Amino acid sequence: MARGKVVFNEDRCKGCELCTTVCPQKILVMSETINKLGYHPATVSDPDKCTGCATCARICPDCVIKVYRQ
Amino acid sequence: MARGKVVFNEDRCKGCELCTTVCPQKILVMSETINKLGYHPATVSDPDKCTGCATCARICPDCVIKVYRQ
Amino acid sequence: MQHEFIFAGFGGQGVLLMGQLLAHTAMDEGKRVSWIPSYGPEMRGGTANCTVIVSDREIGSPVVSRPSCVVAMNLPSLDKFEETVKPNGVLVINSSLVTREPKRQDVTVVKVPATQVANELGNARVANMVALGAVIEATGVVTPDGLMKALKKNLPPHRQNLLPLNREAIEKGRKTAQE
Amino acid sequence: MQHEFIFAGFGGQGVLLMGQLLAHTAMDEGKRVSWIPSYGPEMRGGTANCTVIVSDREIGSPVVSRPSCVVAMNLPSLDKFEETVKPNGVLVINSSLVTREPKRQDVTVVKVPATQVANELGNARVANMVALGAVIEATGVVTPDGLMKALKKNLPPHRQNLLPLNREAIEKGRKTAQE
Amino acid sequence: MKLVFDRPRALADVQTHYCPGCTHGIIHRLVAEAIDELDIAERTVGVAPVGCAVLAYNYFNLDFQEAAHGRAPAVATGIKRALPENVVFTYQGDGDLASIGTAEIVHAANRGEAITVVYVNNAIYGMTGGQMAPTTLPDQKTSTSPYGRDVSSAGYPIRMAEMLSTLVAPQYIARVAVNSPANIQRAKRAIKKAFEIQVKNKGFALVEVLSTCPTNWGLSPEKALRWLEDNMIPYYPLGDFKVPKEVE
Amino acid sequence: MKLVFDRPRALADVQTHYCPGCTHGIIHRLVAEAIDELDIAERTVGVAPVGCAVLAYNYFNLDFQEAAHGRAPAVATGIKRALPENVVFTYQGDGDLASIGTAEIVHAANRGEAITVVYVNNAIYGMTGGQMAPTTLPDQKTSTSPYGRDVSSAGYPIRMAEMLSTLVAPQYIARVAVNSPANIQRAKRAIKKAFEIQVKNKGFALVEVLSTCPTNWGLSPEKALRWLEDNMIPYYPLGDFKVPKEVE
Amino acid sequence: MSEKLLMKGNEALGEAALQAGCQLYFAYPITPQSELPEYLSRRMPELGRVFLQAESEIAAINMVYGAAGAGARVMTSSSSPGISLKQEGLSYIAAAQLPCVIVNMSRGGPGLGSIQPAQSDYLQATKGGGHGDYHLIVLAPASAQEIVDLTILAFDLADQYRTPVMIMGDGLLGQMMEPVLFPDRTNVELPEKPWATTGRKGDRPKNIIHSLELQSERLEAHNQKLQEKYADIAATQKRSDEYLTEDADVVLVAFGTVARICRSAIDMAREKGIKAGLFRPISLWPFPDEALARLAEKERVFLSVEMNCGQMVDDIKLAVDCRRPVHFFGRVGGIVPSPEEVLAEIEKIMAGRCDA
Amino acid sequence: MSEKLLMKGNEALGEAALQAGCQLYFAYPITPQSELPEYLSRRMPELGRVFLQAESEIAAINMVYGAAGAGARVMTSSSSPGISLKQEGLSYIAAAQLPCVIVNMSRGGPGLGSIQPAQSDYLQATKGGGHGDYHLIVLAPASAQEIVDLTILAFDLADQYRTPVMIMGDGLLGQMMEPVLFPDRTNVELPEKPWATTGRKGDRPKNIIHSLELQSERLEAHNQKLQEKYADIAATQKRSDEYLTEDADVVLVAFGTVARICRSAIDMAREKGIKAGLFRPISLWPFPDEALARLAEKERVFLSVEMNCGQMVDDIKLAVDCRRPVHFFGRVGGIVPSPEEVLAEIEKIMAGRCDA
Ligand SMILES: Cc1ncc(C[n+]2csc(CCOP(=O)(O)OP(=O)(O)O)c2C)c(N)n1
Ligand SMILES: Cc1ncc(C[n+]2csc(CCOP(=O)(O)OP(=O)(O)O)c2C)c(N)n1
Ligand code: SF4
Ligand code: SF4
Ligand code: SF4
Ligand code: SF4
Ligand code: SF4
Ligand code: SF4
Ligand SMILES: [Mg+2]
Ligand SMILES: [Mg+2]
Repeated sequence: MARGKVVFNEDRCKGCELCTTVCPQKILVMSETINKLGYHPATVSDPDKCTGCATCARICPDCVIKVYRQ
Repeated sequence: MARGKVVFNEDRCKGCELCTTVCPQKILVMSETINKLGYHPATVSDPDKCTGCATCARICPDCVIKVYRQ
Repeated sequence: MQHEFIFAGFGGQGVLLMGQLLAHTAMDEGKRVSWIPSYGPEMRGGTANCTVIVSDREIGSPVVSRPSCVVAMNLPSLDKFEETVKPNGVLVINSSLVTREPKRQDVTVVKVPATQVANELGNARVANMVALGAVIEATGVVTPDGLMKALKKNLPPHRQNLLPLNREAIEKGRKTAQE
Repeated sequence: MQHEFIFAGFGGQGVLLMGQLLAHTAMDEGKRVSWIPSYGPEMRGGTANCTVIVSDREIGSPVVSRPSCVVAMNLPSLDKFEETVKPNGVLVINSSLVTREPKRQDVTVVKVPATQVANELGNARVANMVALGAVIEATGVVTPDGLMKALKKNLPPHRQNLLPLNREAIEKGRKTAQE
Repeated sequence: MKLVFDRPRALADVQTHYCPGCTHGIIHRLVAEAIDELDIAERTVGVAPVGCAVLAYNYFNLDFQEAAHGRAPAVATGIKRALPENVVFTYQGDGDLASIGTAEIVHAANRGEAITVVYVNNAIYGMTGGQMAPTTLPDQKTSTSPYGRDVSSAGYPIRMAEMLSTLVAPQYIARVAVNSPANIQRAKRAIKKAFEIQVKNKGFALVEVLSTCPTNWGLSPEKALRWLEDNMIPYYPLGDFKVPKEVE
Repeated sequence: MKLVFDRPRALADVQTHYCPGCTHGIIHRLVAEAIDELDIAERTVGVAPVGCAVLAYNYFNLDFQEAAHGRAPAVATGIKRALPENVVFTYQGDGDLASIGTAEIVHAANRGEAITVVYVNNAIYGMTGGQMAPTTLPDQKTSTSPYGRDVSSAGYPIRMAEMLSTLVAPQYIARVAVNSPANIQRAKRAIKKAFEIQVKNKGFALVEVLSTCPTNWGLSPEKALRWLEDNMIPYYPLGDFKVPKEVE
Repeated sequence: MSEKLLMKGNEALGEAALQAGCQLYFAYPITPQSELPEYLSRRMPELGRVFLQAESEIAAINMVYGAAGAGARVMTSSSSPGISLKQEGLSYIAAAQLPCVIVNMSRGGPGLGSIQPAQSDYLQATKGGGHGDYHLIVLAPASAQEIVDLTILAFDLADQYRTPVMIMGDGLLGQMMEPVLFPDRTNVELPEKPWATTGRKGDRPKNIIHSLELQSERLEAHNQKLQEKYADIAATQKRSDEYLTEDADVVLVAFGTVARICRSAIDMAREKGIKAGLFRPISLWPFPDEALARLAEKERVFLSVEMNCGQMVDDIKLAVDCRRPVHFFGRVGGIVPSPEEVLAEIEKIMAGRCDA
Repeated sequence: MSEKLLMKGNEALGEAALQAGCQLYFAYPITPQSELPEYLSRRMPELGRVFLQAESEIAAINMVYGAAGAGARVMTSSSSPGISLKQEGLSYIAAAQLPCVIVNMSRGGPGLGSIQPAQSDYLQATKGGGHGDYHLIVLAPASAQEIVDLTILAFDLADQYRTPVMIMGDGLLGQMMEPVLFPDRTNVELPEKPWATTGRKGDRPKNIIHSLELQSERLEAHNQKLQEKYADIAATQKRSDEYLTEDADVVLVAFGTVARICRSAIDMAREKGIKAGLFRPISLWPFPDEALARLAEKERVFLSVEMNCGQMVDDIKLAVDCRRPVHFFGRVGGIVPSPEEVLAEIEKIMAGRCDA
């Protein structure tokens, strides 16, 4: 089971990709879909690997990501 | 004979007394008379002792003093 | 005679350039012209549009509320400007991106799959030229020849290699409009 | 009834204070008053003067070009203001410092050796009070009593010890004017 | 699982107008976190002058004043002197603080005005479309330095943290960057300290934050972070320039 | 006997309006001497803002521009950029340069504007009648600090030479005083060097000159010199703060 | 206080501000208003209030903005060139609807000019020296007592309308000593300012002070709101004074210092049998046009006397609907016209009138 | 140059300045005039001239002062809030009689307002936003070609009268592209400037640029000299344009962008049989009152259309001597009125007129 969990407020994501570049687990990717703002939002490819380290959330300029940890 | 000579442009003197305080020979004094500006001008009390060092001229804020030296 | 255009689309679709090129062409053909961009709040993103007027006489208001021709390069643009076209005016639609049917019945609707055509030509960025080809065909505001000349004149030196591609895009656009 | 005074002299002679004290006195005696200093360029030195008006009714112009009384504490002041005194007005001169005779024949000239009297009293700075004594005597603009009261009221606490001296100066001034 | 990371309360739950990847958003969050942690939201007044962050009043759950370009330190002075028990901070850009507002920041600092200054240095005039700022790097191209900043005519990028540190009154002056998770954590600590100083010592504190402007730099957000690291940090060294004895 | 000391040619042979013993007069002479010695009078343009020295245009035999309060460095920039072959200097008071004109001096210095700045620090607003200046010493009484300068509210006297020395571009920054014949000679050398730098290197040079204001300090001219020595020099140390390699 | 005090105008202004509850004062030195900051630098610390000498006029007006936005009664003062520097700030303050008081003891201009009295900032003050459509309420006292009364009024109007109010004087009024009485204000309640940024306590929605409106429609709506406020002020706050206007053939129009000169000139004219009167605008904005229009109902001539090149003339012409001749006499550069000169001007006009 | 170029107004302005011999340009960024500094930052170095981004608007205007005093042709530009900051400097420049060109691409106000087009700095520009009695010549172009022509004229007038000249536009004019022709100026001789501070060479007496006059009499004399100059300018430099005014029953008065909107509205009105015409002030100061007065000789109504709250109305009333009705229609906050709205206003007025 995953040690952490990330929840995206998808419609606020501006698709800047910053979170994807810092995740130590390299589990964040850009989605194919387009959100309300017209951007491809970030999403988690492999939720099980998430450690809940919150690195992604810390770099997100738009407070898109909530992080849970055990 | 004096080694130096000071000439005062008396009417420009504002009587600030600064020259009198710096003359190494202590030969500058304030005159009793009043000049055009209404000030007691500085004057030399003992011209023979003047060394022409120009210390007085250098501190005079009003360019009152010309200095000659041998 | 006065033509009034609004070109509208996403920021990257080159709608401002499209309008400028039309203005250049008309100017060189001896017409009075004006071009104005929408210039919004000091911030980024979103949609862009510009207004072009081509006229035989001195141009009064450069701002147009009822254009004789609207070019909608995407859906939001159609939503925003469809209503403004003058009756009997022209509505050019980039049918590659605009999914819905226009509501207006009192205008000439020209559907151009501009993005698709451009992609077929190998460069999505010339969708604006495809649409522009359709525009001049549908409105007759300038001659195709004049447009080609203006295109050559206004492409910066390091872009002159793109001339054939742009020409082709315009031609394709004209063709669609003839259909 | 309106009295208009100009008090003039060197910067250090206390002419501004003299005018202020007169204004205070008149105010306390129920008159309308105004006082204005000459306020020159943003720089130092030279002469000073002030204008005081004492009136029974509202004061119009606080600036006076033809005063009813001029007090000249030195020669430049006489030179400057002698001509301005109203006919039948009063010209008070500090005769200790003013060497020439006044030219005006149509005014009451009061000569007070103010500086000399002050020196005799042991303090050159009260020359202004001597002159002021003469002024109130010659013009009757305020009562001697009122002036004494105002003097006491307006001397700052740490100067109250100078009260007797100032009083004497005023008295001496009044005497001279009576002569 | 516990919620371990969420939007701070002092940050309004609204969408910002910032460009994708613009680090103004990160800095906003750090400020809000500091305010939450010190529990001072109810007595904090923010001041944001014109600049990309002019709409900060919409983004913080705080009383706010908008200031004219460059004048935030004066506006903050007015507020702080009127309400000495309140916490007052400014959020200023580099064009704002280091160019038109030079006199105001120097003198607020020199007076030791008890305010907190968050100084966002992105080496450009963001809001107006990418003109040269006083902080633009040598040879950097902008819309008004099309041939690159020519230091012989336009002068050198100005290091405000260093300059202000020569003054007697300021209590805390530091420079941080938000180009990486680690630096963001450091930035967070510095910003919090700058607020703490106001709460405790009532002195002047300023944190210069190196920030990106992907749009006007013409770089992707990620490349912008790298450009910041490779170009800005060498010219603008990170660190504390002035630290109060008690808080050290 | 030879004439060994006379009024420099660049100084007009007129009476000044300065108060007796005010050292503005000495500084004027030093500037004029430097200009004479470098033989640059025919291409020098002076700029004096409002302040006691506003009438400097009457006192120098030079083309001159009067500047608005604080703006002399900007005015000088305009002149120098229009006439790069000319020598341009400003003559500014402490209220002028260190308060209202802070942004202008910081940025002229930062641009390395090739001008010479003579900065006359007398710790007071002389012309307007003795209000507190940014340079007024702690506890010093002035007409707007009647209880003495309270550093906790008004801040500390600002050391401009030190602050400007943190900038990259300036070539020469020094502080001198005119309180004694020896210091006057040093001041002379510094001012001359500041002009020389403009003539040779085309860089920014500033000399801060500690000066007296007997009138507003309420002291005799002689006591004022002593007050300067006893109070100002300890707070404003004399010396060179920035020296160009070549001219050193 | 009820004792009569002999005070300089500048000091009376300072004391009146204190009595009006002015809590903070920010300013930068400039002649001829220095007695005001000097007075307040002594008095405000005594009262535990804030005196702060700002680094510039621009800083001062922006400190005023901040403090006013925080809900305090606040004032700044300066003179002509310094007031020019405050124009951006004034436009912001008006736009953000912040109450405050600005004093302009104006001096001879343009440029550095001189420090002598002048009224050549009339247009700047009344037509908006800053950008955008806005107004200041501008009050022009003519005596020390009126300085006191109008200063207190200024603070009250500022709060009532959430608008900046300017007191417009000159060096003569500032330097002149006259007796003043301070009204008893112990029971005055200052208005609540629920909009002030004092910290968003509890669940009150946050307060924002701003003037940016990126959406044109909203900015237009904001402008309409401001214009309505100005209309309201114009409807209720016009102030003027008259002297012997009833039967006057020639009505002098003058404010501040010059109005007093005119009063003397009118007395002199009356002695010569010329029916002259004085109309004195006290509020320069809103200009008391209706009162002036009433005077214009009768056939008479108007003479504007100013210490400038005729800046008020157009306002007078508009007030009298161009129906009556409006003459002008002015002195500038710091020269105060004398009653004699004004009288001569009156005589000239009356002579010309007989000719006509 | 004689080829027609399609250019943005801001860029056309920059190029015209270059062709007019502008040697230095100092400014601070602000929307909506940024294309101007951006254009000049590319072009001026190419020509070996000086482009310098100043640290502030205040620094920029004072750099202009210095360079103008040194005899150079020099320009600055900004938009509303930035122009407010330049008011002290403008007063100094006018007082010291220095020739220069100032551009205001004005925007919605007051305060920070918006960046959309507006004309709400009309009073600031024409009545003097700074202190003291002075004027700027204010020129209001309505097309890119006129921007070119008036910019060149501005430099020439500035030198001819030794006075600052303002070009007043708005963001719309600045952003709009239109064809422009640049006149051939190769043979133009720039005037000598013997008064410039270029170094006191040989035995020419020193040149001084200043505005301080501590003696009131001299300051008054200086003011009189300025006033004479302004009278001279007013006598010769009023500029305006008319469109279908001959037989018009209703004359619209509008400048700049709005004048073009009005032109369209007039065409629409004519189509409906309403005789409407346009009077377009080109020089806002001096205001072309005589030409307007001539139109007022016939009985007609006037309608001022502005992007502000009616700032030009008083000038129109005064020009027509209050003899004709002067209506007003305006939009503010960055909203450009549409021809349709203006037409509706015309129709309302004409209807009202028939009723009356
Ligand atoms: C007096 C004035 N001058 C200029 C402007 C235009 N302006 C708005 S924001 C800004 C600067 C923005 O740069 P910065 O302060 O670095 O903030 P950023 O947008 O980069 O975060 C400027 C010049 C203005 N609004 N007011
Ligand atoms: C914009 C403006 N603000 C204020 C003034 C008033 N003023 C004239 S000179 C001066 C300062 C003088 O002090 P400083 O610069 O130290 O020169 P000093 O007279 O001491 O030599 C001031 C505040 C002014 N003329 N213009
Ligand atoms: S919390 Fe850590 S591991 Fe999980 S997605 Fe975010 S960065 Fe990756
Ligand atoms: S950092 Fe935030 S805004 Fe950027 S892609 Fe990731 S979730 Fe989206
Ligand atoms: S030259 Fe020297 S010795 Fe002679 S008077 Fe002057 S200071 Fe004294
Ligand atoms: S220093 Fe000069 S002004 Fe002073 S007393 Fe001596 S000669 Fe006179
Ligand atoms: S322009 Fe630059 S600073 Fe402004 S929001 Fe966009 S990226 Fe951020
Ligand atoms: S006031 Fe002070 S600085 Fe000015 S001239 Fe007098 S002594 Fe010198
Ligand atoms: Mg920035
Ligand atoms: Mg000083």
